[in-house]
Amino acid sequence: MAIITMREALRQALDEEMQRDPTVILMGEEVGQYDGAYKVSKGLLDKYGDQRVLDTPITELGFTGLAVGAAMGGLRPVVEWMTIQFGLLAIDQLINNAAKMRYMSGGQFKIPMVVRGPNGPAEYLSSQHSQSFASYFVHVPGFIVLAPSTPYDAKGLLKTAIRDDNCVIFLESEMSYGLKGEVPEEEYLIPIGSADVKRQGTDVTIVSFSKPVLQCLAAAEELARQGISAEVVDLRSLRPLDEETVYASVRKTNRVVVVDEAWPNAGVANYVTSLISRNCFDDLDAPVEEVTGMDVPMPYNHTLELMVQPSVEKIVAAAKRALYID
Amino acid sequence: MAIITMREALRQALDEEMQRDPTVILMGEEVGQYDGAYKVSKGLLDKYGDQRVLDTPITELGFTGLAVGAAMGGLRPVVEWMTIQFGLLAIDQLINNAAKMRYMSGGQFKIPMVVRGPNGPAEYLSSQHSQSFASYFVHVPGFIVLAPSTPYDAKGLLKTAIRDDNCVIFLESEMSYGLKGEVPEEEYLIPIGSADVKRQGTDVTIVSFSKPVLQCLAAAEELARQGISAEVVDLRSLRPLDEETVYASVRKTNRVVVVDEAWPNAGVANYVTSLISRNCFDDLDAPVEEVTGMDVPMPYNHTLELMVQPSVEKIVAAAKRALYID
Amino acid sequence: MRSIKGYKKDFLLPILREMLLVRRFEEKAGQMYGLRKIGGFCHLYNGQEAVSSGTAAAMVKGVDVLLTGYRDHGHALTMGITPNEVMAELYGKVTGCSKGKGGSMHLFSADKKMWGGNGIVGGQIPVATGSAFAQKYLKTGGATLCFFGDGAIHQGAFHESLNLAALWKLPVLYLCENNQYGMGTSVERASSVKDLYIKGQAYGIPSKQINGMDVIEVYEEVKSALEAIKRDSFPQFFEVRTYRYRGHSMSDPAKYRTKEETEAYLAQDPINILKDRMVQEKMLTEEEFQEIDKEVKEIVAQSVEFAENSPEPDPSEITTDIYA
Amino acid sequence: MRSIKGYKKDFLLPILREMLLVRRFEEKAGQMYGLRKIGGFCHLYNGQEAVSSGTAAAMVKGVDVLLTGYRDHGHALTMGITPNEVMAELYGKVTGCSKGKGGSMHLFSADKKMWGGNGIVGGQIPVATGSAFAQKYLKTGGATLCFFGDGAIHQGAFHESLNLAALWKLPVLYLCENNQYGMGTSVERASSVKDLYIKGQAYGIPSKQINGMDVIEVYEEVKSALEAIKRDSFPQFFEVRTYRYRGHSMSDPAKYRTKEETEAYLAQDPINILKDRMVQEKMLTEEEFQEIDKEVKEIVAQSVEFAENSPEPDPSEITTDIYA
Ligand SMILES: Cc1ncc(C[n+]2csc(CCOP(=O)(O)OP(=O)(O)O)c2C)c(N)n1
Ligand SMILES: Cc1ncc(C[n+]2csc(CCOP(=O)(O)OP(=O)(O)O)c2C)c(N)n1
Ligand SMILES: [Mg+2]
Ligand SMILES: [Mg+2]
Repeated sequence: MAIITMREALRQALDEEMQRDPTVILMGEEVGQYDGAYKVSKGLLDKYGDQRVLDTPITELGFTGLAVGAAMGGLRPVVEWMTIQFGLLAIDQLINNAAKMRYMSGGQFKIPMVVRGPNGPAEYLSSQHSQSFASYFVHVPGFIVLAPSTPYDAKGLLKTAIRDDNCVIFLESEMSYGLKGEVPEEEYLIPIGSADVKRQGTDVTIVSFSKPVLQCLAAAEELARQGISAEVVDLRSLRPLDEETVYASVRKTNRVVVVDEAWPNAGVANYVTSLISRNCFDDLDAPVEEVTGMDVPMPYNHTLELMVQPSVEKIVAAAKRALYID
Repeated sequence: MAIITMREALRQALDEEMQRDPTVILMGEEVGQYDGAYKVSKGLLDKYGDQRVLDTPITELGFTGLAVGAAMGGLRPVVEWMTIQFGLLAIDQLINNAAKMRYMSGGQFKIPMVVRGPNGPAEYLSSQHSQSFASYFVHVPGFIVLAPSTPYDAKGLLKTAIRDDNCVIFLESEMSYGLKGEVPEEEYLIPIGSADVKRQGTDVTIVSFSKPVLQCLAAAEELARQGISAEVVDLRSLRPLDEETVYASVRKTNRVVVVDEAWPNAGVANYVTSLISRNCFDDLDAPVEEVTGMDVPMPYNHTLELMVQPSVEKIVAAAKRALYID
Repeated sequence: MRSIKGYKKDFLLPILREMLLVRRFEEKAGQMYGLRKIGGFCHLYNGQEAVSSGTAAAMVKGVDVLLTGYRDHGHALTMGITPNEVMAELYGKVTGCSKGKGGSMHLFSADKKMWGGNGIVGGQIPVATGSAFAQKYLKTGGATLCFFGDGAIHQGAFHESLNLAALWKLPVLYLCENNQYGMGTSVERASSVKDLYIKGQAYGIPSKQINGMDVIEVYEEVKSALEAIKRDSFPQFFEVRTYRYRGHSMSDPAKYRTKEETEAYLAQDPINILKDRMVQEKMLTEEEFQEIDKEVKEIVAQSVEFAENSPEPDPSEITTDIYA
Repeated sequence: MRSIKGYKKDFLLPILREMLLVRRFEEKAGQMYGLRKIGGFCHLYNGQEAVSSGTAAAMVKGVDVLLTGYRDHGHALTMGITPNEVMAELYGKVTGCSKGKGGSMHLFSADKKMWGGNGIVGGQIPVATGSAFAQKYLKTGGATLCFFGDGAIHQGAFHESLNLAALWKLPVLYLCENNQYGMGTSVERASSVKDLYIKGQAYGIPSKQINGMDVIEVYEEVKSALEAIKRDSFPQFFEVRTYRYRGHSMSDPAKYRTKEETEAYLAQDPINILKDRMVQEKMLTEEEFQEIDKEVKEIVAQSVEFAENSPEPDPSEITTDIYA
């Protein structure tokens, strides 16, 4: 299999789906001439022209709402938000129109669109640019929410997302665009709603999604060195969430760490903890541990900003707490 | 004590604080000449004039951001969002400016403002007007989030909120404006961050906030008739959350029902469940039960819309499940 | 007032009849609301009928798309949703045009290209712009008509959409139904400029003000605008001056305006204007008009009966229509 | 180009020196970024110096408030934050003007009335409008200056704010620094109109286009605008034509524009323009200028030293400054 970057995997998914279906279009700030702020759409303007790859003005509300209408009208828009945090300006169009138009019309419309972009902290960007808003989308019925951690998952899921007839929120990570991984030459799709056990283990389950999955895998390595066998479950799909895969792992290990780089209160970590605590009550031998971003805005100073985020050390420590070690 | 409505309690709080401090201003759609869409600001325009009670154009982002700047400049704006859901249009100004300006500036500014309005379902309004977004604000450090259930709490908390030097999100409920309750003549304040045990009990703890607290109290009555003693904890303050009061109750009853009218996934109910499951692990004799709004957009049809929401029956049933009864 | 001389009775009578239908429908809806058969927000269209009927007459049915705000009963009816389906929707019945899930603010028909009904002030403006984008992309030959109120024009959504529509040359007609008030706030108290049509100029979009009480003017202006919009693939913007006779919604006594003001508008009632001129031009007699009114009232009465007798949606409907 | 005849050397020389300081500061910041002493987004101001210096000279210090976007180094320096404090902030040190928590995009000084530095395109526009509201309410006698880019003008925040400012007659000067590009997108590709100043007319706000490469023009126009704004308590809007020499941020090679275009702007460099005219008017010699440049470079070098030698914030800083 070819080893490619996350960026390239996403680009291939876009390219292949645009090739396959002429109603797929891509729009967003700098996606065309500039090849995308993070170069995910490299070369697509040249290949598909400016009717299908559209550089937008900096008007998130306007072009996101435009995409909703275009989806109702028979297109399959892929909207790039330069980062998910800028999408706060557009969230009304998604929540009140994209997620509800089908329901309010008694099923007369479908909204086949994808909104994608980097979510969560990057580096040296202070408080407005390093936030993770996964929970905002997970909260709302009508959305599908995907958050892959590897190039393989990213490509397979993005292709599925583009073919899906609903509004899919596709969360990427600025720090992962350069991440490399194996991706097959032949076409493949990954179904929505399926978690992936990224590492098998017996002593403790570590559940996460998106970029922190890598830290979880590193933590599992470290735990292995200390004689502890950790299973790492990558949710990949946050709405719908593959509860069965999570519970199966919990039933096996009886101990859980949930890792999410967002703030701790009312985030996705709480959602997963709540599910597990309620549905695996008799299987848990220890309280679920959560490793999240700290409950603070992101500071600019790099030492501080690293301290605020989940880390391999924090995950290892949480796993050991879950095992009542130390 | 006088028996007054929630609407009047809120009005008194606004009136008294505007009287007390000339830097307090009120702005929002229809708050002036129209006396407020729900008449909460009745008479305030006449009393304080149009420099302090400002009818705004329908531009939630604009006037909310304006309030942030006014707060930085030394005023204490109270912003009314006609409903919290319209505030989705303005959420960027709150999250990226109000909640972060102090941090990003290294502590140089304070943002003493209150954003208030009805949150959660009303009646016959379909999907765009009957949503509860408490979790969006609870998620973000920098905010204080209050959600009273009685006229007494509403008045005491709103007065405290207006005097507080931070951005306070004050969640009301359209269906509760007519609710009556005792409110003393003399001035009082309720501190931020203190939950209130609205009913003492020994068998099961029911935790909630805002309008559903009334259903919890009715459910406790019904449970009492069935020989079950339920304790009802009204959180009142969601950020900061009074964990100690909650845990004390759980340590007493060992069984918990969490009630929230919002959607189930990644909402405040999950937050509370996660806290309790992690911090009272050894005290719980049964899984925490959650009673929330269903995971669907709100239908217009009234029978259906009632079925979607928490009810006394659902809370009673959940409490009995927590007690392994039936 | 535009002359009706060039028009045949065949053309004018259905328009008159339709305006009357909308009027009688709204009166009945108000009445049923009073009887608590209908609940929630209910925004009546009385007084603005010339806008929806003039527009509908100028549109290519099944091709052109229409979106509006929550004050959508008039547009729903003139776009061809039947009174039965609209009334049943207000009742929340499964026979309603949105299966009882949308209600008064969310009247939809995908077939008839009535895309709702939006409860967020200004929320439909970007969506309509996207509809026009799809029409251009898919070469449907259609255009999109996007209605919103004088209150909605200040929302960022308006500004962002007009720039996009002009930049990308989209076939969309934006129509601001300026009925002088957004809830209790008059245009002068919400807008820093008196004439709203000038806002189109900031985007290089051809813009004009038209009289929304004259159905002929609305029809002629919309018709020629739609032709130009489709020919040139470029947006236009109309400020349509009109008036709502009733309060903002059923709970609003409309104390913020004077009796004189309301009476001045009643004196230029769009239905009376057309009727009087048709009578004057001998296209219509008073008796004929009464006959039509009777007919229309009957249709409306039947719609109530239909709604009353229709079943509630099954509880299983709660979880359908969320995902495709 | 405006004549400098009426001005004394005492007045002009500090302006020239300040523009040079900003230029040298930015060059150094870029260099330190290259050495990985600074990370993240770093948006340099080279080319736009006349805008911040002309404005600052026209403001009443300590009274008038200024807000801008993330391209804020120039404004921070001309508002009186020291090069040491700005450089230390870029380094993320506790001695920085935002204690190392804000960084390049968030340079603040409450004392100096520099209200940042905002990373959300257009996000500062409503906040600035609120600052003007407070100034009027509290009768401080001040006005607010709100800067934003040509890319930001399409955001709803601009539109909503201008309507509010005009409706409520607020003392605010909106200045669009039109440097021709928002990241890689030229004005023509983002805007349906060429001249951005016309957008003010949609709100009845006096608006004009000024040359942002001529510091004297900026100074004179801002000065008289501020006088009128304070006298009449009414907003104004300027489109300030300027150019950024560097890419959008440090990672942008700026391939979207031609060498010729950049050279044409370099030929009207704001620092050279003022310098040449001062030399011409015999207010300055080449040697004097070199002396100033040396001085300024020394200050900038010292700011690097200061930043390097300053301590990191204590980890306890993570949880402070969230709540008042
Ligand atoms: C974003 C948003 N803000 C506020 C409201 C509440 N609201 C509903 S209608 C309305 C007035 C709108 O007036 P206008 O646009 O003139 O339309 P009209 O009612 O006159 O048809 C308001 C403030 C809303 N539905 N959405
Ligand atoms: C709401 C939002 N959308 C997108 C971005 C990403 N972004 C940062 S700067 C920029 C370009 C802004 O251009 P302009 O307003 O012309 O300012 P300039 O950089 O030229 O000073 C973009 C798209 C952002 N920071 N905020
Ligand atoms: Mg109106
Ligand atoms: Mg620019």
